[in-house]
Amino acid sequence: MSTIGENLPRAPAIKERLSNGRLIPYLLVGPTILVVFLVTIGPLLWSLWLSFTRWKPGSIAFQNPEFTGVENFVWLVTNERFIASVVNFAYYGGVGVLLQVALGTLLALALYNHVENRVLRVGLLTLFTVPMMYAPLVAGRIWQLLFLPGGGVVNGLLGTVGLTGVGWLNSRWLGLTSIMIADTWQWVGLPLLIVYGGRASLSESMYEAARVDGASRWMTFRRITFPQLRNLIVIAGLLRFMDAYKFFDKLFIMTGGGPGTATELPTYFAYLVGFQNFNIGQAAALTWVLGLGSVVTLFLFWRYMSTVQGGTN
Amino acid sequence: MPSSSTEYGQGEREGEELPHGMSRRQYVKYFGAGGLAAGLSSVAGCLGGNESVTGDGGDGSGGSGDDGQKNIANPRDDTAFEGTTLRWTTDNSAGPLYSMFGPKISEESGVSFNEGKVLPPDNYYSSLNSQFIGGEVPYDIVLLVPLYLGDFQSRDLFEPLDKYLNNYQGMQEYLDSIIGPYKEFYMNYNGDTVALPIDGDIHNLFYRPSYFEDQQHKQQYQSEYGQELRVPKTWPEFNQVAKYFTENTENGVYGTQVFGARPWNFGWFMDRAASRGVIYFDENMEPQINSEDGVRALEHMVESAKYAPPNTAQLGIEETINQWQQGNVVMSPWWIDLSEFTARGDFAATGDQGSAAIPGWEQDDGSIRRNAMILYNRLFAIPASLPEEKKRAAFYAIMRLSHPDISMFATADPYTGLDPFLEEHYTDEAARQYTKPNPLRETGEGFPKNPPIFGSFEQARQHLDAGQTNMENGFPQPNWPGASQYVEDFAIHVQRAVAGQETPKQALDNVAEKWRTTVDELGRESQTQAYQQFIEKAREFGYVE
Amino acid sequence: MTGVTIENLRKEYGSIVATNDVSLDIADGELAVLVGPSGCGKTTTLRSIAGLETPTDGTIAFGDADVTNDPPQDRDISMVFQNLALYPHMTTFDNIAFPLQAENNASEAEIREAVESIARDLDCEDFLDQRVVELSGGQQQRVALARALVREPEVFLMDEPFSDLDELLKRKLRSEVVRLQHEREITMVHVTHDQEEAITMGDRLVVMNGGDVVQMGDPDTVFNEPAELFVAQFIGSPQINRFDCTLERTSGETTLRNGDLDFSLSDDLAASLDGAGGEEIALCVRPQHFSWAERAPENESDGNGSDGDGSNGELSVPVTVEVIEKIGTEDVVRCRGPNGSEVLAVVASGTLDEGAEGYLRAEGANAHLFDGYDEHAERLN
Amino acid sequence: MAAADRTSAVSLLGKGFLLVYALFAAFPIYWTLNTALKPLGSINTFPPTLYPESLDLSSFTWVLMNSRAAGSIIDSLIIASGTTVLSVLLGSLAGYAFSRYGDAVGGEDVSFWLLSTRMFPPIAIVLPMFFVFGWFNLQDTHLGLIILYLTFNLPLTTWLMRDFFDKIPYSFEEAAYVDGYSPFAAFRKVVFPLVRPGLIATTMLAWVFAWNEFIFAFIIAGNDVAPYTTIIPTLVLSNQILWNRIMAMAVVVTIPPTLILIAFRRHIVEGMTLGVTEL
Repeated sequence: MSTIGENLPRAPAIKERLSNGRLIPYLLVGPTILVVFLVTIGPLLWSLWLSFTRWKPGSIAFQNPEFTGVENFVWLVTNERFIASVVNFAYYGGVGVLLQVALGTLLALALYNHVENRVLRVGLLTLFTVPMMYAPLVAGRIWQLLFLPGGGVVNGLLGTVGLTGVGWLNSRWLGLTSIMIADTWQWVGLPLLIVYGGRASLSESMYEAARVDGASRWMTFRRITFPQLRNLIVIAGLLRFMDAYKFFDKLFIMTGGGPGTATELPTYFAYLVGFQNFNIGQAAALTWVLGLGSVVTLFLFWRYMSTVQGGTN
Repeated sequence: MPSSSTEYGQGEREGEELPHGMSRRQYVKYFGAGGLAAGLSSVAGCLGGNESVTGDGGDGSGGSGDDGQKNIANPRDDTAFEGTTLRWTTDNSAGPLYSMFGPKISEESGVSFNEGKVLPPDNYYSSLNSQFIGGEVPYDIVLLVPLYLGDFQSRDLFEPLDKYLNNYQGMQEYLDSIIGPYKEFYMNYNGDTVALPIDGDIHNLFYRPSYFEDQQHKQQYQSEYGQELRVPKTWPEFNQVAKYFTENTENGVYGTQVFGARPWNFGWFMDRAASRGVIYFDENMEPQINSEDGVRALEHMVESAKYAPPNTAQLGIEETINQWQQGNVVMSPWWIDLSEFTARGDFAATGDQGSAAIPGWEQDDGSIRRNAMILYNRLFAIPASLPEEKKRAAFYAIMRLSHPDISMFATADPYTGLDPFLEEHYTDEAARQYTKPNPLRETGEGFPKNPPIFGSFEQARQHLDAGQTNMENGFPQPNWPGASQYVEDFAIHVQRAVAGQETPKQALDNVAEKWRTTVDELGRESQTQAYQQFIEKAREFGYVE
Repeated sequence: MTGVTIENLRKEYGSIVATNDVSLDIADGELAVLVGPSGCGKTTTLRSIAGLETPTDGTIAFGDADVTNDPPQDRDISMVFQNLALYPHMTTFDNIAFPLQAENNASEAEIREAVESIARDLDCEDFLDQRVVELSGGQQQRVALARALVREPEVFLMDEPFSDLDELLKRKLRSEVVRLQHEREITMVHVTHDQEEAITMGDRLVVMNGGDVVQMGDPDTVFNEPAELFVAQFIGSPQINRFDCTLERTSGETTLRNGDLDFSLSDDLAASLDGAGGEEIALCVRPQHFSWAERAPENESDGNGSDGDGSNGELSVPVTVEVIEKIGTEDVVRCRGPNGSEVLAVVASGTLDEGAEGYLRAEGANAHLFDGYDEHAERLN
Repeated sequence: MAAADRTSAVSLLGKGFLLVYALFAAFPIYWTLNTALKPLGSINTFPPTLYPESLDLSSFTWVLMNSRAAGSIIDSLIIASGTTVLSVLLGSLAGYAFSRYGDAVGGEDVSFWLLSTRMFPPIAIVLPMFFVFGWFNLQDTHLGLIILYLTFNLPLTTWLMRDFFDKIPYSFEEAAYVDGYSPFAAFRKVVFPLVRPGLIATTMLAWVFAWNEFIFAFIIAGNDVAPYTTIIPTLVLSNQILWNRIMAMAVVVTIPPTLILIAFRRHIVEGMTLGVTEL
């Protein structure tokens, strides 16, 4: 036995490995992986388990987690509020992100093409991006103030042109749209920055070539600018879309999901199920569905990034 | 401070002799007999009498800060709770209480208060609940709302207070003066007194006299509807007047407003529904909310929303106050303190507001049946998990705040949002207090000024009279365990109906459907039992037939 | 096709003057090469012709039509850019088709036909469907040429498109461009800093320096009769040998003295110095015009320099060979002259060894004399 | 000539669009300030008062002097700074390892997988953490939130630092090794100075994210610790929305991130777009 053992190559002692540096990468990465396991992966796995249980602590109904199989998921897909919130998510995530990206792209190009003065350009760029640095909650509060039904400045200004009584936050689609406006105000900077950066990296002589080739502005945009920025625009859209899964703060402060449950988005619904009804099992199921959705989006994003990068190399 | 220590001398000895409150004999007497007697007396008191069954303490109508104290005994001496700091939480309205009256209580007893925690009003229950779940209750005094009392108390979160009540003199008199429904529906859980009231909510109808007295409006209304323009007495008349003012006033002024935000919007529906005889469940826990009368009531509320500012389905406490202050609405059914908020500043509605009975429905005999919601209602409770010392200190604090010596001024202060809950609070003396600054406080954080609420005694009296009328024709909110779940679904669908997303019928049918599920989920048997108690009491008070 | 006339073109960028006062007349079907060191204004001139720059002053006309203020879209031009400026996201086909599609009046079939035809001419057929970013440098070059040529414009512009290519490819493409230009009789303006390229390609060279045109003419003229000292030094490879001399006239004999070196000039040359503004004369001899001699000319009396005899007017410089660079059938020899200066000569391959001592001799007729040492010094002979 | 006209028309259109949007973007910021400077009585009036008639600084005084408001800002500072220090420290180490020893530690896959945890809705994490924190008494503590904020900041800092390290060619370190420097010295003398701007940007960004966080704080914090985001929804005193104070608070709490954006714009942008773009 011992002879066999001695003939095998022995794993180098830790000290040895340290001295020739092979452990260093693991020592560097280790703490981060450990922390992520403790504060993220671990809790998520626990919540995955909870999603298969019925657990309503703090309610008069249930006290301890009770395994119920896929009951919570069945509840979820048959739940009218959840389905409505997914539809809202589709509207907010679809139209809202499209709006942000389209507006951001137009602003970026207008800024790049039509503002020659550098100071002015940097100033506008800063103005358009500074709301991104605000807490979403604060941005939501600001827009709630603007949208106040009576005495709110938006309705006040509309009143001076004879348009009164717009209930900005008082219906499903207008409410979601109002939130979308606030969110666009805050986040248009992200697609703007990405597109602006992309446009700045395009070769100027290519545009000169297009002019020499006789291309109109529209053709230049359609055939040259847009195709080359398309990847970045998609990336910006995906980045914003991933945030839509997490959208909470503005909704919380601006409509609270109301009227009724009209403007609820899945995360907000998850919060209510989890922390208002203390239906932890159901909330866990809901958040896992959401989490998987956003990870799938991220994966698409990743794949897209790799093909884009692969394509240009 | 020195003088009060001698006054409280008696109680101190009593407390020492009975470290855990009182003897068994006393306990049985006060708990068994007192509880029931108090209930009966309250009914009587509420209906106008001012009798006291036990009658063992001085003057029943007394409540002025100076002489009211003599009925209350300090447990030991003025430094009994020296070094004890109480941690408290409230919703926003009761926030300034501690800074207004805390110094006085500290002076009396040595107890002090921490900075406190104000929880967001729209999420008060869940914020509170999440803190209770996480482990120990991080507060010594918790502001409660009866809607959640059953939920919490089914988990025995709060300490029964009867033994502490018996530690002090004059408590029976104090308990007896608490207006009946508050005491019977909101303070008790399974026969225990688990909370003391700090607020007594009732809905009033508020209106702007300048509009109703305007000659041109009077004439125009007369010619349009063939009726006299007056503060409406019935709900159909209410909508007619609301419609008239919406159509015939300048931009931005509406006939009324509908409180649409969750969860309290259901109260505005019940204002209209209870007076049509609508109840939550029948004896077998079958939802009654979607009865034909219920649907008619909600249809009425949805119509009212047409004569209200935009977003009305989303408007909550602060927003509706704001609309009223800014003079954007001519009439508003609201909690009794709506007109108090205008005293905080120079608003359009300041000085131009009247109170009246909540409208009702005309009965076959020509009489009008009205039921105003007894909604929200703040109470103080003490977590059961506290050490005894803390509980005693905390009890002293909440008892003092609730006691007329302080609550007389708290309810008449425009910066508290607290409403009459004792019989004393409806007396002429109380009305006079509404015309004076609060003598128990200076200005401070959260109460920058100290104005009187009303300019004249007549105004104050009218305000309180309206409140008393409504109080006598009230209707209680759900309070049994699980109430918060019922109300959540209730509020969602009422809001949807007001926002036009569901027809009133659909909305109420949906509520009923959800409620059936909830009953099963929470346990049909225990729910039926709990609701029986509720409905029986409601019958005693004559709220249901 | 049309000619291009530029009159008094001036372009300033702020305080920087890119072109000072450029006037040019390029004939219809001519291949003009703008050549000069970087910063001489040649690219600005070209971009002005393209309409990519708006002149500060002056006019540009295509034939009789003044196009000075027309944007590039409205000028009938094609251009090959220095970095090619291909559209990286498009295929070869799309790149070539792009200018035709911009015109908006050709059918898809016509476009396809035109693209395929020019692709055949330029050997691009094999990669028509590939994205241009996947092509090699030479292939990309062809695509750029094809894109420019597909439309048969009035004026064809090229901005140093060959500068990044390897030598072989460069030569090949140059000749192809010239062939196409001749075949199609295109008016072409080509910009380069490479004088060799300029000489091999151009019908006419336009030598520019410091924002001005300093000489215009066919390559031979520019090579053999550089108008300014700058041109003499800029054109020709290896670079021309320059001797900064002082003029001495003694009793009918004219001598140019460069340190210890004296050049006695023939009568013809001496006569050309009459117009000289001062004593400072730059004498230049192209390395190609030197020939090797083992010994000094016969009438050499002292070893101090070439003693140009008035009658044969030959110039000679005593040198030591230091370095020999082989360039195919010829060698460039770098020699050390009497004053330590470097003198270059081109001789038949293998004739000399390093360390050899002897004389470099040139006929007087091959000397270029300039009025002063300044680069603007004008030619005297 | 026609084309030139078209060009200027398009340019005019572009400038007009920018002007309109600039007004739209600036107005809420202006209105925040305007509201903060008004007395409560002249807020929400009809028609709106477009500028404060007199400057009422009392709201700002309140934000800076009131113990609850100022205390919440201090709480936010403590938590944001604590979590930033931790996440930047750990994230830089891991980011360096991912960049330099990519294959040994799983390379892009692991770092991507780390980043993907950031994409889970925070509610998914706070739901179980709520109970875990209950057991460990971490609820309502600075440390609790500092730890919780690592869930979104650590993946971010790791990812960004990896990106920034990737941009420094490895040959720089190789050159330093050849010149006789130890790995540590090479890092300190060559890599660190080059990565410093990126490190600063990462730090600032992590700080801003933590500073602005709401949902974790809302659910986990309570009595003793209350970051400013949890205060803003409750600045409703005795049934009156104190818009002037809320907006004064908004002005105060947006100053640090605004200054950070202005000061570190170029690198911040790279971080905000997860390294997709540079300006």
